[in-house]
Amino acid sequence: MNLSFTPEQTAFRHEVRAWMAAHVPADPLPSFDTAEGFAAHREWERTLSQGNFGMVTWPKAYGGRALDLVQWLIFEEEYYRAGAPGRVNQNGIFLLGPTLMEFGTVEQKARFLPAMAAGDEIWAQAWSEPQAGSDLAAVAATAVLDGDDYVLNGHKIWSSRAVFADWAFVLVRTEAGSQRHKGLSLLLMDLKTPGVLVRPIPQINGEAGFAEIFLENARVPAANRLGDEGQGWHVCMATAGFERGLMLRSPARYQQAARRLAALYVRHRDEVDPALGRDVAQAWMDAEAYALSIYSTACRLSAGGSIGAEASCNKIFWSEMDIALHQTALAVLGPRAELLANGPDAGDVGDWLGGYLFSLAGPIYAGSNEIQRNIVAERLLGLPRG
Amino acid sequence: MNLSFTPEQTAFRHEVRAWMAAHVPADPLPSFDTAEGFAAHREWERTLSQGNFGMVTWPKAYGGRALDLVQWLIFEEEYYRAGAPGRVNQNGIFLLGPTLMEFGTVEQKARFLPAMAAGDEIWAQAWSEPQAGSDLAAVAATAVLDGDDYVLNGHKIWSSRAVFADWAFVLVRTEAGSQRHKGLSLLLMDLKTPGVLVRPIPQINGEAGFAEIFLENARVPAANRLGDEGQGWHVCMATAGFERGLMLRSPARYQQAARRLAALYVRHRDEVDPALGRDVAQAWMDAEAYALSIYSTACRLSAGGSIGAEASCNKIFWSEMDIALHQTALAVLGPRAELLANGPDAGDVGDWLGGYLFSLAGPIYAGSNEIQRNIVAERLLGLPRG
Amino acid sequence: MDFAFSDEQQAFAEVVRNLLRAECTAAHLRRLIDSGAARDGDRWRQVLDLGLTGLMVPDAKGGLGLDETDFVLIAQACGHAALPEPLVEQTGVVLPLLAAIDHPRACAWLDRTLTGEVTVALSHPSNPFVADADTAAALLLVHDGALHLVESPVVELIAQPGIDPFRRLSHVIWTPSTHTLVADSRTAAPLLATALERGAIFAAAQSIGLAERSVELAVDYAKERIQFGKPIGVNQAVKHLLATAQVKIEFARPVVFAAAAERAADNALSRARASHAKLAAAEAASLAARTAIQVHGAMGYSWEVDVHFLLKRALALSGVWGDESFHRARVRAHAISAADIDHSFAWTALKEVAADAA
Amino acid sequence: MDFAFSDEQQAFAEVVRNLLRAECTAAHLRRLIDSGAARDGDRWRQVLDLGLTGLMVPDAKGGLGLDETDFVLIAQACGHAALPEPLVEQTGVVLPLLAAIDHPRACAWLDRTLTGEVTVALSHPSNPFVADADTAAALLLVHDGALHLVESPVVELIAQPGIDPFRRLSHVIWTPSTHTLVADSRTAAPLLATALERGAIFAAAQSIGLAERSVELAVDYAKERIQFGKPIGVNQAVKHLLATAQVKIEFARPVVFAAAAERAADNALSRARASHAKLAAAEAASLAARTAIQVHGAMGYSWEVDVHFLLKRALALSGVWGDESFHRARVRAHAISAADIDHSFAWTALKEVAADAA
Repeated sequence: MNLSFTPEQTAFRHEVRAWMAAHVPADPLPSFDTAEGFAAHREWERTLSQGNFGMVTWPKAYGGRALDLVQWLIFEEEYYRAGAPGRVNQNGIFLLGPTLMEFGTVEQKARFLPAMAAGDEIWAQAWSEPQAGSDLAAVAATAVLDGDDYVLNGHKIWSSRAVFADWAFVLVRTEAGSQRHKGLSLLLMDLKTPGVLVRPIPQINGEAGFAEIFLENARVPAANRLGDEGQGWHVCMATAGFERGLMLRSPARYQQAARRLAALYVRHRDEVDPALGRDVAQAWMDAEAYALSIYSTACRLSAGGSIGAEASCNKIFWSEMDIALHQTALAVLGPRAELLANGPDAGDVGDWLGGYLFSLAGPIYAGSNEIQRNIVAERLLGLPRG
Repeated sequence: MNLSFTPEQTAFRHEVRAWMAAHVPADPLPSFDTAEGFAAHREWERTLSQGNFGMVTWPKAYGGRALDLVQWLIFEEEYYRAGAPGRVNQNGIFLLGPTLMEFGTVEQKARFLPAMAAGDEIWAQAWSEPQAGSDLAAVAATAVLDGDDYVLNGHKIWSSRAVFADWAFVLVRTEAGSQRHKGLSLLLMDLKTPGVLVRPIPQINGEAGFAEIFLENARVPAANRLGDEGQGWHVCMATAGFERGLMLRSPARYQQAARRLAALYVRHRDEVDPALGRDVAQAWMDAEAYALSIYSTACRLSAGGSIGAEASCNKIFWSEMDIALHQTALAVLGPRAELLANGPDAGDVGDWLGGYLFSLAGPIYAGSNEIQRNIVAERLLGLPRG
Repeated sequence: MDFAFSDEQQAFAEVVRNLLRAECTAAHLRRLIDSGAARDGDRWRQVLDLGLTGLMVPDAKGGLGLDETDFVLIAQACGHAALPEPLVEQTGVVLPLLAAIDHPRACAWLDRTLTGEVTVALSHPSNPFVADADTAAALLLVHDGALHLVESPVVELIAQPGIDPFRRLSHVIWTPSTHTLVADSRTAAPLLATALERGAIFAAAQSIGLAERSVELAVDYAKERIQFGKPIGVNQAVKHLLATAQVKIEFARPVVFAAAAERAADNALSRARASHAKLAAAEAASLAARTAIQVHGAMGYSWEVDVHFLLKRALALSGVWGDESFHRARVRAHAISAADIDHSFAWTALKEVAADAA
Repeated sequence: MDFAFSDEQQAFAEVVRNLLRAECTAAHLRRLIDSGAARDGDRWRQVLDLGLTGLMVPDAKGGLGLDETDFVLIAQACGHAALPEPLVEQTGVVLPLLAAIDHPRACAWLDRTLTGEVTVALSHPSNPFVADADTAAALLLVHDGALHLVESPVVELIAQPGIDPFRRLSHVIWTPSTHTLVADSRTAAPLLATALERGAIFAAAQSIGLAERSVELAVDYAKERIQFGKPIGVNQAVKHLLATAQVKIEFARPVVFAAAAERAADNALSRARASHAKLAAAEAASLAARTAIQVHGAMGYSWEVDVHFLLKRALALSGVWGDESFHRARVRAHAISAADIDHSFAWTALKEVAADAA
């Protein structure tokens, strides 16, 4: 056990830091749930890619640098430290990308991964349906093989960023009359395909962060099936594992937030409940605990280990930490907490409020925390399924 | 709405206060889970009864004063304020007493209630069995009618204070082969009956606060059946309602504890985390909220209302408040929290530790909090049983 | 000791509830947002027609001469409906304050607000911004502790966008003068102190309403939404989340009612109680709204489900009329300042009876 | 950056685990209580025979010359077994302290403790009472900041009964003299400071073991106990209670390991980390023990079920080597003292690399 960084790791950190200092936009980009913001974030993805920072853990052949997970964490630390924009392509690079590398054909990898890393194609996830949320196996959208194409019909919903995205990975039932986890397949679908109608759904903040997708005889080439026919559930579960794994929620995000919270508290310390100092310290501890745990897992994975139900612990922990951290910030802001960040007298309120609203989605998406606790209890602790 | 007390209520308060000042033992009695302590507490029950304070809400005919629930709360406030001993007969006066008044025959009431109020007969509850805890309807102990007696066989467990008590109210299956809630009856049994073997079970603190009761052809007169044969479940549920209602956990207990906690905190304020002040204030708020809620319910009941699933809210609230309050006290005590109260250098540690251990039983007994939350969700909120 | 509302109090509240059930549905709220208007004029007229504006104004000044306990259930109903119009602050805070100012201009404006012809907005030192100033005909403003009454045309308002689409906040720029003065600082201080207590108690009452509504919406959804072949409400996890929120509500509600009943006593306990009410109700509203979002799943995070109106109002109310830090400090001071003497509910009551008798 | 234990470290810990699995079962604990003895002499002899006592004593002084990361898994194993004998404090705190005192009497006593012939108890200023003084042959005591080494026959011990039946606490009455002095206050201060860090980290490691054992016992029971015709572990309420406890453990464990690895750096971050480890592990142990009691129902509140041994040890450990207030203050100071500069895990590491390079 040695928690110091090697000279190579430190050199890489300096390289990222210097690049970010030179390239991160001075002002925050508009929200990527708006047309203007989406375009700006896509441009940022291209900038990243030009710096060869699109997805540093990927093989060089697909636009990556073949770095290990510890280097990935270092990259993320410098990314958040620099205040760089959110990754509009997160569903692609963090979820679909690793899944493609595991299940994709040579042709699929060559076709999709470089464009993904370059920010040229932004991906949305299209799994949920009105009657298939927590119960994903209730998926009803169908895909019937007709010649070299699947013909898709159905109704997908809660698809983040699909309003402006280029492609979607869609879970459909390819075996007619099949039940539950069987007979499903995962298809890669161009959102401009005729028969695909995307309708924005405003989120709690009024922005079109979600969409529903209506499929009416939309044709997707059979060559765009990811994995074997009927193996869709298996492929999706691997993706969900990546989602709960090390990618989606970097520790650096919370360490950065905890530091901003401490700074906010210090500025207002004399006006607020002294007990809020305990909450601020707790936020620091939680962010550090999360970082240490993720580093520990990264080292284990790099040494050939695997991640299982512990990933569900991660999901529960970061989502609850995120809410608590933002609640503390709102308590520090007191009567100014209700102000939107762009108001004339908003002062240093920042976007804690927006962050708080977003944090409320944490225990819901990527598998609700109720589902995650079931997984921890059943798979990690071995309690009976009942 | 008028939250001030009437002159009559205030006069009664003064009467109780004066009597308590004159009669409450100067030193705490030994634990009633020891033989010596049990005897001392029985003596205290007799003293109370001589002061006509055995159970002030009961009809005069049974040793009470026919006072209303608000007066009962006033009595309890003065009782805790005076630091009077715990009620060793609580299972009798708070649980069985009201049940007897609702379901008992004239003869049963006359036979049992005055002796209960006088402290002459101390009662234990004998419902649970090794395989029937949360699932009380799984009771297997049998009672077979033989002439004028029931003949009892079975194994009861977790019977508080049964080691030293005189009588027990026992839930048994009187209909052979009956299932679940049907065919049960509640019997009043002298613990000195031949065939009744009481074995103490040490509690977490080492004291014999629990017992198991082995029944081997123990004969109980049929006249001691409370309620109709086969109505045992119905009678028990009424008792459980009393248990969760206004009797078992007086608000005064927590108001007194919150005040003691505040005093402890004030003595040690300079040495401890300032955030503990928030926890101390929270304890005060919780105790007050509980008191106000109970007063509100008492007024409603006095006006002819009834108490239903809200009683489960009470159970959840007081049990969680009790743990939090004691945890705060232990945090204030810091490194001295592990000391037993009677140690030479214990100083002002008091019995917060013992209170903490006892508080951990709160979410378990009188129906676990998991069961109570089910009740709140299903009966108060109307969620489906599943 | 009587902890019950009178039949009359309950009937009053029921009238308001019935009106809001009909006129303040989520569909109404959405229409109001789309219209961009500050108020639904029709609804506000119907609310005014109930004749409640002067509920806490003395008889002698043309009001109903009632008190906080007569209004608390109505404020709770307004919270339940997330009413956009400023009934609670007008009736519960501004009009009684105007009525307490012994100045001819205050009397004149009181008469106009009593008819519902206009509203008057209050800039209270506890609140950094003024709510509903843009629709008010006049403003009560504080300068060096003194109260001034200023007509709207002579102030400049800088809008402050906030999270609640129905709360219109402003920063007010104005110039005090002897003409605008209606109460000097010595006279104003106790009036402003009372306004704070009332503001806090009625914000708490609204929060209880918001919390109750959140649980109702979640329960309705949990009964209907089918996953894994069953309504999600059969799951213990869902049941226990909602039961926990309900317990919070059950032990906040009586505190709010008691705070209303004790307000007039205007002593250390009544102030600690108001703070306790504000804290407990805000916590209940926040937990209930978050729980409702969680139970709704992704739906709960969408604009289409109504819970977000409740969440946003709860957020806004938690910081006004004293934020968490302010109220926790008041409660802590009370809880520990005299830890060795009787200072809880019943015991304090006793002391006061004793003091009265002496 | 390598967050893994070496094969050797894991093998060491496994040897201890195997011994304790065989020799420190709940049945052994109950026998020890019944015997009234302080230690199980057989077990203590076997533990000593493992040759671990000098693990953190330098080679030159007859030890193994290893560090905190080599002992932290062993301390965790001792917590898991609720071991009554003082292996953790002897090996993790007292012997390295003795080894660091440059005084012939300290050397002589170090030699005797290394063989396991005797134990030496430490009265540290952080702890109001001395653990295991009654079985120690000598005591390290502090007077005016200076360290004294005193043989047991010349001190008077006043027993202080505590909640953990296996922790024997004493108040020590003694007289310092020039003969007893082994380190003056200036020399002693850093040694005592290091002892505190080690005490806190290894108490945290034990707490992790206690927490893990609590969850294991509860899971075993929840799989076996039938109510309503099914094991109680099928209920979501039970599952979620245990999952919540497990999450606490998962995010306390790496903090404890990191605190061990960083201890030698002896800087602001390493001290904040030790405090974090102590707080997080104590919270995990407390929550896990309470959860285990809750899952066991009435059984959990009885002496017959083993959980109470874990609960009581957790209670005792939470207050020693710095209580909650002490450790929260250290973390808070670190978290806010330089809120605008880099002071977290990875960033601090970077600064140090930069400083080394400069």
